[in-house]
Amino acid sequence: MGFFQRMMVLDRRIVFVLIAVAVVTPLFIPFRLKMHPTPASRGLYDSVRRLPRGSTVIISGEYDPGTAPEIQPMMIGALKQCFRKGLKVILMGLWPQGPALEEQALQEVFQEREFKEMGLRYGQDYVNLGFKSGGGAVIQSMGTSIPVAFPTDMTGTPLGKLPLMEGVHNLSDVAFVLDFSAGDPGTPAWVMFAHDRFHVPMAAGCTAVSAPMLYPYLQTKQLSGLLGGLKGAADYEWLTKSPGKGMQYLPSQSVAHLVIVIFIILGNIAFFVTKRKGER
Amino acid sequence: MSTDIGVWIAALLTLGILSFLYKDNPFYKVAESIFIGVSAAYWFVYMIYNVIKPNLYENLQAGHWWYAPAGILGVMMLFRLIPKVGWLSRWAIAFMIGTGAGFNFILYLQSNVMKQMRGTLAPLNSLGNVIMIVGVVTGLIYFFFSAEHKGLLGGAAKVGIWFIMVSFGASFGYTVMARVSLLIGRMHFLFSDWLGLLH
Amino acid sequence: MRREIPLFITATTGVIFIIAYFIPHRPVNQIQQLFLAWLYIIAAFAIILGVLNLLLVNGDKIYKQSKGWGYSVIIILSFLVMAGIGTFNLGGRATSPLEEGTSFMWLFYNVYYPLSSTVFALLAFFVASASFRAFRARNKEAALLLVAAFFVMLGRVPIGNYLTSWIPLKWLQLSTIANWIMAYPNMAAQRAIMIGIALGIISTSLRLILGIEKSYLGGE
Amino acid sequence: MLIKSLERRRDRLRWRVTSITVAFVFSLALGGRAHAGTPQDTLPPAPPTGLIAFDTPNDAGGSITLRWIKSPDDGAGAEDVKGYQILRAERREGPYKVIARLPAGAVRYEDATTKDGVTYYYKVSASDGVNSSESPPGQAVRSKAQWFNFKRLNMLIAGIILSLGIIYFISKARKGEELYIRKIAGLDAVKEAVGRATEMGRKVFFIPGILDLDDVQTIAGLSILGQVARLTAEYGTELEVPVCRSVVMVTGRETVKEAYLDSGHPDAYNDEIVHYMTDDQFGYAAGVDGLMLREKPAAIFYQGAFYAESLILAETGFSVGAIQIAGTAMPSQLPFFITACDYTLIGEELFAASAYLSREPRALGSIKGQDLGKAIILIILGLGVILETLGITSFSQLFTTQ
Repeated sequence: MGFFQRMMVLDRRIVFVLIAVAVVTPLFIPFRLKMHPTPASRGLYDSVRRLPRGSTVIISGEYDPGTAPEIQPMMIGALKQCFRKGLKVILMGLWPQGPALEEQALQEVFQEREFKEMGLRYGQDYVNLGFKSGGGAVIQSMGTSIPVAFPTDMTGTPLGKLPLMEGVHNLSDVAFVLDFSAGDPGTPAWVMFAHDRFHVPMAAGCTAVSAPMLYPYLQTKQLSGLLGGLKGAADYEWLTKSPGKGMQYLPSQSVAHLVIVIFIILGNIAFFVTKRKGER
Repeated sequence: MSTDIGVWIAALLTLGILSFLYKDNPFYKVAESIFIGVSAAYWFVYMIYNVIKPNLYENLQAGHWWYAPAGILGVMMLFRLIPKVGWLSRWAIAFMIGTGAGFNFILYLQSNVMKQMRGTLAPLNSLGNVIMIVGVVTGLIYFFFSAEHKGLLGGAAKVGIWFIMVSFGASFGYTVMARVSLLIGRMHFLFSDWLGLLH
Repeated sequence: MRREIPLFITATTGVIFIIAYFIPHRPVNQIQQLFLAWLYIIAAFAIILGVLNLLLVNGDKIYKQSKGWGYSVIIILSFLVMAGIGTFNLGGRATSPLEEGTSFMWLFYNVYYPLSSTVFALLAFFVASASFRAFRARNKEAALLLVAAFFVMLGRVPIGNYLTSWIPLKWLQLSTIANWIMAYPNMAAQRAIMIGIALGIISTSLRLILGIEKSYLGGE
Repeated sequence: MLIKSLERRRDRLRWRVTSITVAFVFSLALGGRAHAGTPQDTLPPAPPTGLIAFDTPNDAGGSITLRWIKSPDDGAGAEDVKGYQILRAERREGPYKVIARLPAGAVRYEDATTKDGVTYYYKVSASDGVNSSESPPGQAVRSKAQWFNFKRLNMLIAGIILSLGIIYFISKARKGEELYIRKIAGLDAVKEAVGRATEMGRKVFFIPGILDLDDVQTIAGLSILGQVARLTAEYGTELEVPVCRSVVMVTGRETVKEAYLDSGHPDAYNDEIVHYMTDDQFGYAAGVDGLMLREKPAAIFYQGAFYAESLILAETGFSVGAIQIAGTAMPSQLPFFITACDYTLIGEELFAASAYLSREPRALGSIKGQDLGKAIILIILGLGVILETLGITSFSQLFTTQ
């Protein structure tokens, strides 16, 4: 058996070990990265930057712990950018895991001194409306009346008791929507209902899996920006000048990509070499 | 190493799932069964506290009788579990299907057909526009089934499949990126939160 | 009657939601808003139905002692523990189990969270081994796919920048090429696919509303 | 129009003169202190002009739109306007209440808090932060709901054309008329793969995805299973269909049985061909993996809805040296199938292939109806791009949706 043939029948558990090493090692080596944010990431950052101080934004979370490593850094980045700009933030989610992860993100943000010192108050500067089943239909309903869709916030306080919600009756009182989604219902639902039907400008962050499918919405400006996967999250951290897990994970990501590319090339060489031998 | 019992439980469960890589084994199956049960419970509690309670129960309590049909249809949905009256659940299913169909008809036509078509109507004055228009047109021709792919049409379909392959390549790269990110997240948890080797 | 009423319900709700798009006037918009308010509630019951169904299937497995019924016991037990703590808001001083610091949330972070995220993390390993053992440039199309994938995979991480930052022409650098692939050829093909899928969904919706498609009613 | 604007300009001039006089008198009264400070503080900006109020068109009522010409001091070198205030009253003489504040540069406001049928009067005032000046009130206006949203006329036409096309083709297919669908290239490979399995004397595997029968991909997959089963029955090759849903198992058995009957080999059929493994995604993948390694099938079909397990299955299938033919509409799994399998039906090709094989009128008619939609889109794209390139944009505007 030749070298390449032996390689083809390699136990895949050896490959598993190699990829684990490729992912873990860079975590221990501190890198100083220089980022080149994609135009799509810049689009999201810039459109939030241009919002007038004091306007209300909705940040919606459609993701779960399984996709949190990609999305959570984006959520944290968005909270930071919005709080720094003095925007009023309405959190919600069309997945039941979304609001819980948003709470976790809030806690993480408030651990930082800068944000602790802002003295932001629940109900005044931000609220969490929680989850509602029904996907896009919830957004449609919010277009006419937010309290019909969300009579209370996540923990049961009626919306009337939250000062932030005083001037916010429906989507036309919202200046911008930021949607962070890992699947369905998610960004397409927000584009179709909030943007196309109620004309609220929006941008999104999504898992890398769904990013390529959302690019058509960027060209038509249905989305003013898009963060795609961990790269998008790291871009956002770079743009908001607050490094976090996105940038911390990127070196591991680099090495793993390189290893996988090498695997594919080696595998293909082996494939063509053995095939030619077979033909002879 | 962590002294938090929660972190230990989380770490053991993580290792239980990862043991599948060696082979399918009881540890993996136990961890997975816990996952299935806990996940169902999470959804259940959220439905009760974030939907049924505020949207149905509290509305009915406030005398908003027009929410009653929703409650009735909802309970009818659960009849599916009882074979004798299972057919009643179709009323509720029909309501959901009808709503979905009505919405989808308009939404997809507007957002994914008309707006996309409008976005493609651009002058041929830049390389980007040319690529976009050629890609959309030939891609649509590839998925056109009423004519044989011969001659001009065949050529166009061939160009279309190249575009589709490039976009699948992008999807491939992005999907690999997503999977790796999730692994990094888990590894970071094990080495930082649990073992405390990383900061 | 068992089929007619559901077909009637589907047709009416479908038509209401379509015409509400064109007619902003009363009573259409009010009916739409009312139906929407019902919809989340019914959707929640549909999810509860799924949960109960899972319990029944596993209960049945235990009752019949079919293969692997022990795992069914674990499923039901872990459901009961978490759902019990959540529904009755046990072990927490908060008014709602969904607030930070409750036992329910503790279970979420320490049990649900690691399990859910590790299941997905497994995939990275399978991607790696399939890269090595199965992803082949077996024809022109697959070769094109893999080349585009290389550009995107390397162009989207810093290593790609280091590999090609010596190239004086910016448009030859990996990250620029990756941006270009995403914004033009990828976007164009995704749009063609998007339009195709949308037409399929429109036609299915139409068939459902007209009662031509009734497979959701099941047999009988 | 011209006269109106001239009048407005005159009003403004007159107003300015008065305000300057007033300022002068004030400055005298204050002992000339105003001269020492910033002069803008005492001089209000010129008011906005040309205020029009009208019922917001194409809406559900409850909204009035205002438009005005901004104060000449807004921008234009003077920079004396910090913002505008919208005032509203239910009688012309007032009292007026401020209902909104807008930043400088605003020329439009939608008041979405009106009650239908109530008469309203509006004023707009420009403010420099200290002083403000009001426009004269606009005409009386009431909001009401409209019966049709004319901005959406193009959507109505598009929806009707598409619906009629689909209905036409379905009814045509139902009448049994021959509808042409091109042959799907991947289907030729099916015969080749089954043939090779026969030569090698090994099994054919068929995996109908991991979703239930309520997913269209599963249904399409099963009609391809019918075709594959017909071939294995004819060639006398062993077929194995491991499934992960009990309903799919039942329907799968019916499909295979029918195929074996049709091809005249009912004796070769048994229920064990289609067998249930487990509902669990990874458990199923691991189980099928084991089967593949043990049986070493010569041909494997993956037709239906797949998620992440696609990768695990296709990798093992490749490693046992099988010919693999995949088909799915799951966009994130397609790239992996294309690189790991010998042939892949991409997205709609799966549905077209199934319609081609089953000749089912609904499926066939829908494919044709969608093709009509694509043809229309292609024509519009061709025409529109030429016109755009020539600088004519009004055609494209027809397709702008609101």
